[in-house]
Amino acid sequence: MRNRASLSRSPRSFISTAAVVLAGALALSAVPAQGASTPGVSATEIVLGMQLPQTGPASPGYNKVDDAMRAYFDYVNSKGGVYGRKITLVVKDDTYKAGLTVSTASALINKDKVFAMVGSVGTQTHISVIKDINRRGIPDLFVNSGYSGFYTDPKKYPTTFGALGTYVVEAKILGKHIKENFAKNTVGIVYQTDDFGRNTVEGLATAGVTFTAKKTAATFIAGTQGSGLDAQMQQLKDNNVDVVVVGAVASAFAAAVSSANKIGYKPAQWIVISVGADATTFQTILGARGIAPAVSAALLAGTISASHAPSPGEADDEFVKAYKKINDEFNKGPDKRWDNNVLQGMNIGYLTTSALLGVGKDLTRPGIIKYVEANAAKLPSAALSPLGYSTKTHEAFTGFWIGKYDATTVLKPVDATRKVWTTDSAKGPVTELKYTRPAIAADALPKVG
Amino acid sequence: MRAVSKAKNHSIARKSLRRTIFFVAAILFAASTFDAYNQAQLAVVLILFIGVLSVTLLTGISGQLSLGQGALMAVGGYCMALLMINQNYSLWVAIPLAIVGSALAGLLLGIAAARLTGPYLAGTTLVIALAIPTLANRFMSVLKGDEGLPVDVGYPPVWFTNLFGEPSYEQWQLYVALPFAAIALFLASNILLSRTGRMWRAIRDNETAAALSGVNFSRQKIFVFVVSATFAGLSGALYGLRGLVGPSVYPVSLSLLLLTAAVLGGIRSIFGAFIGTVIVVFLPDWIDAVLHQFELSEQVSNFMPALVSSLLLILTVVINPAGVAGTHLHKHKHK
Amino acid sequence: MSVLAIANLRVNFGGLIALDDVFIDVAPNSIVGLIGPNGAGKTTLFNCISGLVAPTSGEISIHGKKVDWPKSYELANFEISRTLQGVGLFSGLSVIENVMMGADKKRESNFLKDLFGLSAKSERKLRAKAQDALAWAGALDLADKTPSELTYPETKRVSIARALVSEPKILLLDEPAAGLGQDDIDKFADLLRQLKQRCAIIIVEHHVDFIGAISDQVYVLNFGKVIASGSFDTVKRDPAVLAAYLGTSNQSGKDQLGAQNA
Amino acid sequence: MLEVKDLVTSFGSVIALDGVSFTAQESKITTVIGANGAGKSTLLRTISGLEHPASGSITWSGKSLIGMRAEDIVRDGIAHVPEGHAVISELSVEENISMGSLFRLRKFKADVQAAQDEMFELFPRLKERRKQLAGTLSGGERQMLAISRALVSRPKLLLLDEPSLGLAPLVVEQIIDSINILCRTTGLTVLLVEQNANTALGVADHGVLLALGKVVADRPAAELKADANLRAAYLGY
Amino acid sequence: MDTFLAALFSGSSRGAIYALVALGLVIVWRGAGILNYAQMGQAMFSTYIASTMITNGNSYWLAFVVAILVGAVMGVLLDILVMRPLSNKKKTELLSSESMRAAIPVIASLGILGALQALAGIIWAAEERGFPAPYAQEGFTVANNVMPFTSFDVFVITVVLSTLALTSLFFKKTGVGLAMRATALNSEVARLSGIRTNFTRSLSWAFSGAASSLAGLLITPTSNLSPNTLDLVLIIGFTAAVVGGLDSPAGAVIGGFLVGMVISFVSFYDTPEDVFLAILAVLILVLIIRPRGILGAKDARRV
Repeated sequence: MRNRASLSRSPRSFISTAAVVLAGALALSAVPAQGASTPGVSATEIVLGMQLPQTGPASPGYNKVDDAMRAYFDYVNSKGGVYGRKITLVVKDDTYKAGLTVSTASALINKDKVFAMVGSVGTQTHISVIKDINRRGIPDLFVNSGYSGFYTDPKKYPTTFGALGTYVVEAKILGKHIKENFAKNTVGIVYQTDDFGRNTVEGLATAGVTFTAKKTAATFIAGTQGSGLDAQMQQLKDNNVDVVVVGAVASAFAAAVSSANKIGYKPAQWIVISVGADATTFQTILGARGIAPAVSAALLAGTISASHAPSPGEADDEFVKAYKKINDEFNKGPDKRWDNNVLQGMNIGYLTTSALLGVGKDLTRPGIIKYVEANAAKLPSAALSPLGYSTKTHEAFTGFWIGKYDATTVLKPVDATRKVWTTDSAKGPVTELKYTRPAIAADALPKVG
Repeated sequence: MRAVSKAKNHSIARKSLRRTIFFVAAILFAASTFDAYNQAQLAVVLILFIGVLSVTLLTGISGQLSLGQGALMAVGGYCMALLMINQNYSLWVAIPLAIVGSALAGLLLGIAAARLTGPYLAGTTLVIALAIPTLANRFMSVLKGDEGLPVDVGYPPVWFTNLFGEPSYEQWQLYVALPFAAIALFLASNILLSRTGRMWRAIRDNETAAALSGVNFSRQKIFVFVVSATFAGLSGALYGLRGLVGPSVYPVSLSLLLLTAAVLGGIRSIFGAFIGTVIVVFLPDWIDAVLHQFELSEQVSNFMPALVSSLLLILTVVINPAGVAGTHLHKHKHK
Repeated sequence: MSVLAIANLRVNFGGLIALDDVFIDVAPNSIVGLIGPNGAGKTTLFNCISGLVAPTSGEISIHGKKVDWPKSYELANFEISRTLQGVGLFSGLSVIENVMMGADKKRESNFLKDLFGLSAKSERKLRAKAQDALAWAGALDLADKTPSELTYPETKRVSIARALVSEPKILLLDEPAAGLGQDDIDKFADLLRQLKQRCAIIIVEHHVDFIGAISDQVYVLNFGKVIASGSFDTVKRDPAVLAAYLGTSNQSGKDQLGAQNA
Repeated sequence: MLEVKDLVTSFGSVIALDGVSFTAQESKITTVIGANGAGKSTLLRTISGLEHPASGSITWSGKSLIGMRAEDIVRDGIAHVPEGHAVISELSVEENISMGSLFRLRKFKADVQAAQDEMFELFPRLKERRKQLAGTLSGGERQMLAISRALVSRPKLLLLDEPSLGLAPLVVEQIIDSINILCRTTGLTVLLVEQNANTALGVADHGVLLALGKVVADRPAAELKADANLRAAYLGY
Repeated sequence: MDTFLAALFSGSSRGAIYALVALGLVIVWRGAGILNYAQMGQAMFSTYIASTMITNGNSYWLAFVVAILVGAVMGVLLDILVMRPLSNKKKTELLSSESMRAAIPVIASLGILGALQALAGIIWAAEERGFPAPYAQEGFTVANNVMPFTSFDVFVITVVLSTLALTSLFFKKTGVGLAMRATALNSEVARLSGIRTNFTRSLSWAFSGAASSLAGLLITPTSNLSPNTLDLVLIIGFTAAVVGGLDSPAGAVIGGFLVGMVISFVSFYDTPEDVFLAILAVLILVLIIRPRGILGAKDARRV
């Protein structure tokens, strides 16, 4: 039998009780305003956060970036850290599901109390948290996404800075090359149906490239494609396309080449956006299909791509040399094979260290944002163009050079001497960039501040 | 001939209200002891709880197994986001309208599903869960493809801050989700305590006998889909309000997560739905806390939550299919 | 005027003729027994009346009016109630809830009322009705149990309470005595005689004695056909019936009939 | 000899067999009669291992059958033809028959072939239809097929559940006759369940009358047949 | 014309694999009344084992055989460890409702799928990898045109068709096959005929496991291998099985080829992006027009 008293209580008393409970709980739960000290920074440590797909269909390749970054930070720490503070990188796996990214971001911010977010990977996933991160004033540095929407309006996202050239910039520069060199050819494109693929198409169109055949690589990135790219390649072949542009990830490029190979389709020229042109991934996937490295290297040879940094295959580049050495010594990830992703991770580690050194001992969130925005020129890296940060844009590298893979899977400049081109993410012209990259120090640590 | 009725005069609404108030009080108390991260997680629990309730109603109460509730959540999310972005509606207006949208989707799905049973229904809804998100790319100009539609809960209104002080962003997420979760709980409890719930359970147990009791079960089964879709749609709208409405927010795995939560907690009980949600949301953190003591590679620790929750699901089904809440709770005893 | 009349009913399952030219006529406040060997088509006839099997052809009149064959969920509207062979209680509902399922003829609550928890009054009414029915069937003390906790005779009582609670004018009972002990059967017969005052009853039953004791009218089915009808006493002497029951050809059936009477 | 002692079988709260005891002599036909719901089928199902008794014992030639699975009981020489011409309608006549001897195939290949031929001899109509699907047969033919399926396993004891169900009287006669001949010529022990008491008692040596899960009479068949009172009380006519 | 032929070729080699997947689903569905959502998880797992063997220098064919055996063993384990205990479970109140009894194995198989994927992630990382084909993936030349039809496709179609033929012979001509069919159709009569139904049922699981592992081995050379890559294959296989009739092995084969063609023609003539929607449309169309599939048994619903 139930308690009669509780049964006979009037509804009003319930509501008032509820109100009291509610108010009481609210009062209890009000959290005091943020303390004076900067989160994630202590006398001995700087905690940085990063989220990326470490597992799941979208993870391949990208899941090496964090290990490379951590390897570089470990190297810095082994040299005494930044002003005595060791850098700790907390990495969260969001499996490329935006619903989860919100939670991992919250964990980094609230649980791990990171000072800044560094090098996060992914466009869709980052969209889901970028507003919150910016609202909280948390530095959102060196984001691994070429989506121009993040960077071109600093008023909207004042704390977010990129780590790649935007897809549009790269596509415009490649587009100029296509216009100049393949004017008489029939051009077709296979692209991913997301921001990356579409921005690429948009950039190429801005540069005046017209496509005879435009084919989507479907939701290739979701790892759910059923039959490689047979259908797309067949259609390009049917349209007599002899210059194929690939605006998709490396596994899609590998699939496209296999599919083309299968139907005896030999386009005169493959042109691949840098994200998809990673030689190691290309060779690994084909290798597992039983294609010998020599054969896959031959398949890759002649492919045109662009890059903002030296090719990982340029063994005598001083940055490549230094990074490679650190990678060999410090990378504890499951797959530390030297490639574009590792190079990118190392470079973000280097840039982050530069920025932390540049701000000085007194490390605050607004401080580092202001410093990075104002001192892009003081932050050189392996990249062959300077950072493009300013109060007007937070795009990272606006310079790309165009190369062609040789028989040893090294991207070699198409011009006799390497020419770097630059442009903006809007309608601006493509011009040549004159930039001399400062040398790397003997200890491979940035010398700033 | 007439036996004297000994039933107590008690109102169903009042009983549900009592549950709801207890629930709200418990949440607020828990929130007050939580740090910001766990407050945000608690908000996720509240949001997904509504989605799990949709599974409880559909599968536990009326016996129709759907693996596509995530698709209905997506419908709710997209409706809301489109209204907020294109029409500038506030979320308090957009959400109820979004619920109507998802109810319509539920009606279509229910009409298709009414002919299906068991594995046919499960498989078809799974295909739906997979196919619906691809519409985002099909209707690029409106639905914005993979990038999706960014929305969020915004800031609390002035009267709120005047009354209760400035909440943190996490708290505000929680306070937005709480009334909806409370309403969902209240309504679900009402349904279960009255004729409608009894009718649905009767259909689940024996369609023929239900029909002989005057229940048009094929119509009711469609109707359950509609009701379940409103819950899923609400949950999906709130889930989208965490930052983004897009295909990667409502993947197939979300549908399976809802089902896992419902089964772990107890597929026939509201309490079970809540417990199950708490388990699936906090499990990764608990596992993290345990694994932290061991030096495990990223590879292992990343997959551990999925492994543990899958094993829990199998064990629950094999050992105690009634879940944590057990079966006794759905015997609505009236004393 | 009859409360229920069926004429020329024919049911085909694939190529198989389950019922052939079956007729039946039920007077108000009477008990009609349907007997026949296993597989004769008795339950199929019930299923036709209650909308579970679609007839190939045939007419049905209920309460003197010719109507379309009712759908199963419309039975309640025609004031017809049916028990199922093997009981058919809802395993996930308590006993009182089971009976309440049968009680809600007038639909006093609707979904919106239920949704907002405002159907307590109609629930109370339903509950009171269900309690009455349970009390009448002598099962009030079982109200809060689940069907799995009941003994077999108890489940029978509950299923009858569920059928009766809607106060039907026509009650279809499918093998109500199966599995009951002799005591229970006697009690049950009394119960039915009382019930006759309120409604017409049609019973499918194997227990021939029981049918003989209570029926006003008996129809005997064999191989989907009505082979005899009338009062039990006349029917039981019918050679065709004896043949059907004793399982011999007509000639030897007659012999045995003689032997039996001797 | 089949010996059943104090057998209790229940389904949840429903007690179907309530302390049943009787014996069936070798090479004789024993019939179990009773009204619908008396527990006759349950008795056969419990003997053949389809149901598991709550208590009591069943021994066959001195070996206890309790706890054995149905598929192993068949291997001990007990074949069960369940109610309702249990054949597999999607399989051909031949397949249905050979199914019953699959487990003997490895050891007694020649005998299996012989047994199948015997069945076609016993029921020539099946031979005509050997390639047809069982589902296309008439009720009587199906019953014959079900019995054949059981007999090819070369049982010592045949459990036969309502072979007359839904069949025309002439067919019933034919089937019962076949069983009778088999029993008399091969020494097969038969336990026959029938609702149709007169037919059953006509061929049986011994009769067991079941009511509400209890044995109420266990006597020679002729005696049982003559007892009009008993029949009136328990069979209803 | 080229595109048409290309679509036809691509559809037939894909369709063969989907037929295999559907066959695996149908065999377990008939044998145990369970739709095994974990099937392609098992295939993924055994393909990973094969991949690891090949990387460690074993021959393709050894890995091929081992993967198929592993698939079979996993099927049996699944039956013995999870599904059999489930079906032997006492009918509690929860399990007494028909709908719940049907739902529970589905949920269990989803749990197994999740566990297998997580385990594969732990063992082999999430890294996408390729899987070799035993024969060249270079198309034949037909009338001066290279068709997307390779020696490997010939291999796929040959292997699948001979597997289907052998399976059908096995079921039709052997005693064990008859026993398995009998168990699937009516397990009580089967038991009364002395057939050890637990054994034959496990055999169905083994069969289905082997068939889906074979499908995994045949499909991964054209779509890479990762813990999730075979999920879609299961969905397509399910659609194929439903289109053909869930209880008809022959229907599964027809359904597989049919769905393969639909997918191929949608990819070639429309865009691969619409494949999911096309599958959904086919599925719903079939369920509305012919709910039991092309060759499925008539709905024999009795009261």
